[in-house]
Amino acid sequence: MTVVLAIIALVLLGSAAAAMLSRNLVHSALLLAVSWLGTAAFYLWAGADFAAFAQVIVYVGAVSMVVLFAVLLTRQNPVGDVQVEPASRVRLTAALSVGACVAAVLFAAVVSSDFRPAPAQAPTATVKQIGLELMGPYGAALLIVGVLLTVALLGAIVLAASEPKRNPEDAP
Amino acid sequence: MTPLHLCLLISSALFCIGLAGALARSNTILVLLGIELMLNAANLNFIAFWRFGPSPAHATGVIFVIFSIAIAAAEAAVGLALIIALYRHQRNIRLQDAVQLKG
Amino acid sequence: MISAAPESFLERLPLLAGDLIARVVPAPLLWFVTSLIAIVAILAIFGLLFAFLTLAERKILGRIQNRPGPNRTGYFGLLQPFADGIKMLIKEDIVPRDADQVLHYLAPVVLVSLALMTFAVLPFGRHLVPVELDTAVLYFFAAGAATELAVFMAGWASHNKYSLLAAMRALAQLISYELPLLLSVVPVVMLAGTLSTTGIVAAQGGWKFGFIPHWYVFTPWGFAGFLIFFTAALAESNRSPFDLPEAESELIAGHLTEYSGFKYALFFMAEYFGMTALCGMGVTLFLGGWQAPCAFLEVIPSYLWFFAKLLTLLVLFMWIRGTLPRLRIDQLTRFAWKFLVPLALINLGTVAFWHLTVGWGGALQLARWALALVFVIVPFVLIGRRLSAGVAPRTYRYAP
Amino acid sequence: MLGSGIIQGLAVTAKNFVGSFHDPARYTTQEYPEVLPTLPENYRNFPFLVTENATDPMGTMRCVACQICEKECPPQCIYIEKSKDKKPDANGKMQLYPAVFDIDTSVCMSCQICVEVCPFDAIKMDQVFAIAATDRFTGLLLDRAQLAKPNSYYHTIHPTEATEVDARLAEEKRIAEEKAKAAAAAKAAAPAKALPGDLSRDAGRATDPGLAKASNRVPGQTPAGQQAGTVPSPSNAAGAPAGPAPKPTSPTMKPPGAGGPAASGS
Repeated sequence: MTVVLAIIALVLLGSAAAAMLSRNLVHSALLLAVSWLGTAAFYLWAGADFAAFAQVIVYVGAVSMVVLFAVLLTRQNPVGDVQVEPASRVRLTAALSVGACVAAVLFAAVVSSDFRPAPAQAPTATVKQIGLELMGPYGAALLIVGVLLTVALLGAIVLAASEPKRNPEDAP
Repeated sequence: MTPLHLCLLISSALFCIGLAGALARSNTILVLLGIELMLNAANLNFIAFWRFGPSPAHATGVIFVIFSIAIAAAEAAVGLALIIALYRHQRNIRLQDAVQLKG
Repeated sequence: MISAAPESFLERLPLLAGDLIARVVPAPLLWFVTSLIAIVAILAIFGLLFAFLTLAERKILGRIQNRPGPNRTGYFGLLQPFADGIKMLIKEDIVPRDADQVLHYLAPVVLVSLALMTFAVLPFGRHLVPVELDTAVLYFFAAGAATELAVFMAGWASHNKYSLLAAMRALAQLISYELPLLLSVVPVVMLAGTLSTTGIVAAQGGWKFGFIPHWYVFTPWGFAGFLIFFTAALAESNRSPFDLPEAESELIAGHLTEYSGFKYALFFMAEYFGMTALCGMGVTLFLGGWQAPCAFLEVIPSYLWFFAKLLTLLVLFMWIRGTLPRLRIDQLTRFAWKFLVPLALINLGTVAFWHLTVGWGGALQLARWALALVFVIVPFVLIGRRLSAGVAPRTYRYAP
Repeated sequence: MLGSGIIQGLAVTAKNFVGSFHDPARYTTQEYPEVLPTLPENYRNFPFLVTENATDPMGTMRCVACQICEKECPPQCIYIEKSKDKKPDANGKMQLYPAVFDIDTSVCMSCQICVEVCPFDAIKMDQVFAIAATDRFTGLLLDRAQLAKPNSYYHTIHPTEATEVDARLAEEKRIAEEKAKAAAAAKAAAPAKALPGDLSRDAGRATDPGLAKASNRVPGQTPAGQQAGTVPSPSNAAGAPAGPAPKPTSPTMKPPGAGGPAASGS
């Protein structure tokens, strides 16, 4: 149980750190996809199948695609690799120190807090249960999320669509 | 050291990686990805507390995660659209160059 | 399941095999051994199916073009797949100097493994499901969604402009068609009330008047959903007429350009695995899975019915490949966003209506069918007319 | 309605698919090594050397090693060496023969120019198309023995043309015999003046298309061959200067002579 968790954590944190350190943007995006898969594996480990597969579909299937598209569309140099200049030394030290401080605070908080021992039986969330709760107590939230997604989609289209005046033939 | 402690340590480590990445990198896409990582860390916490928490009868943690995933997807879509608009405007996506409010 | 008669020996064969394994293997190792056996069985059966599918495809395409297809290697060309395999194995594996070595190596491996993972939740027979999952449908599409990354990896890692173009096309195409694919599945999930594939198959059991099966494809919304699913599945598995990422005439095979030898064979394998898995999902969702079409045909074991339906769909894929020319990228995306997605959304409304009116009897039942048909056909005609406005019907000057 | 075209297309391909199993008009594939193709009579590929006699191909070759084809061959794939001695040909006349006659079929482009320039109908186009060898340098270099094929073979592959060629040769032979008789008669009358007159008359007749080849042959060889036994010394004396004589004239005389059989053959 703990061994599996350790492996998952290794993949998750390792790929996330590598993604943030990588100088190649495409490698970053792909490593992040691995890290998202690791998150999904964590959900599976915890018994939340539905969340795990939703995570894979949304993050690996859609968000990473959009990220890759953005990477390819915003290349400076259309033939070469997508390289990023390394962060400046000041910025890097500042970021690392802030990260380390936050990590220290969080770790201290986690370690010092005292949780009740977990129930012996792992909870199960069947699809039926999730569906009933989504449609019952969380119905309003579901509707709002739907509206939010629609607005986000429209907003993204408005932002990213090219100006129609530039070339009338390309207008959608 | 209960399993919950371990899970929370993992998620806080993930959060800090995302935070440091978002602060250190000057590429807008990487900053956005760092923010996504932080969101994921929060999701890990939801699941961990649902799994090892006191009252796991309801699927509350899972539902929170589902909503959070939906919002993260919306965020990614809008964020990347913004990046593309930024690129079209200034021909690069360095964060330091995006200093003008007026287009 | 409405089967009063005791199940035949062949039908219970998987159960008996499971019992035998449980008796031989010690309990702590049982899960390991059973899953290993399932994996090996899937690899063997679908590996062999892949081999003969390539042959069948070449034969069928040949016959469609009035030529015999491969018929030299072995009797009736039956050894051709193995000859091809040997050829692929002994070919030199060339990696471009500027390629991203790691990604170039990983892409085919990731693609094949993900394509194989999708088989885990398909119910091949009444007692023949590799993994029983509560969220099987979601799992299937999650594993399928990740394959797109592998295609992108292949295209990007080759460091070749054609491959990169193919990668971009693959991304655009797969994102576009993921949506109608999922939306066409939602009605089935709504009506069956479960995400588990065994539950969906069980919900389609039984016959009306003893010979009309309760498969979803025989309902108005189910037929529309099946068509949408089928079209999107064609696009998702990069099959003609949606094979833009590997368009050999425009992109010199796209992301496959810089692959040779066994890596190329792996890509080929992944394409066929993905196609087979999607067809299997289509069978499960719309064609009643392993259910027999008539009550008296239940003597034939359920897994044979599953494979018969699966092969029918695969042959349909090949038939379409032999018929339709490749689309342009703008036609492709427009077709997804302006035709399939709206239709799938309207279909969602139709199935809600169908579900609400399940209690209607007698003449009202006829009205229910008529209304549902109207809900399906009218949008199809209207949106189709709008989509093809100005381009169809086309007159071909040099064709009869 | 959208999709009707797709259904029509599917119907067409289904018809093709089913038709290819029972309709020979749709399924036209011939499986090559088992079912050899029936080549059209005018199919030509790679030259061969005609011999009069199937049992003794080397001895009865029509080729007299005049080397015109070697000179005319555009890709220069023919190599000929003249023999030092002479051997009697099919008509019994003493002739030079090719000691070496090689054609490099990896170079040959089957242009048929060698056939058109040959004044002796000795080289003709074959119908082989499936020559293959494991060694591209020597395997495809055909020598005299491989190139020599009997006239009967020529009759089987190009019957119409071969019949015409045979008829022409027979006609030439007849004319030559007549002329030889006339020459013999004339020589009997005035032996000293016969040969120059013969030559000038032949040169004049060479412009006549139908008899171009015949006239080519006549002065050089045929009468001499016919008379070889009877009047040896004058004909040999005439044959030596007359032998190379057709060469410079042959290019100008070739088109009508070559056009004749091709036009009538088709």
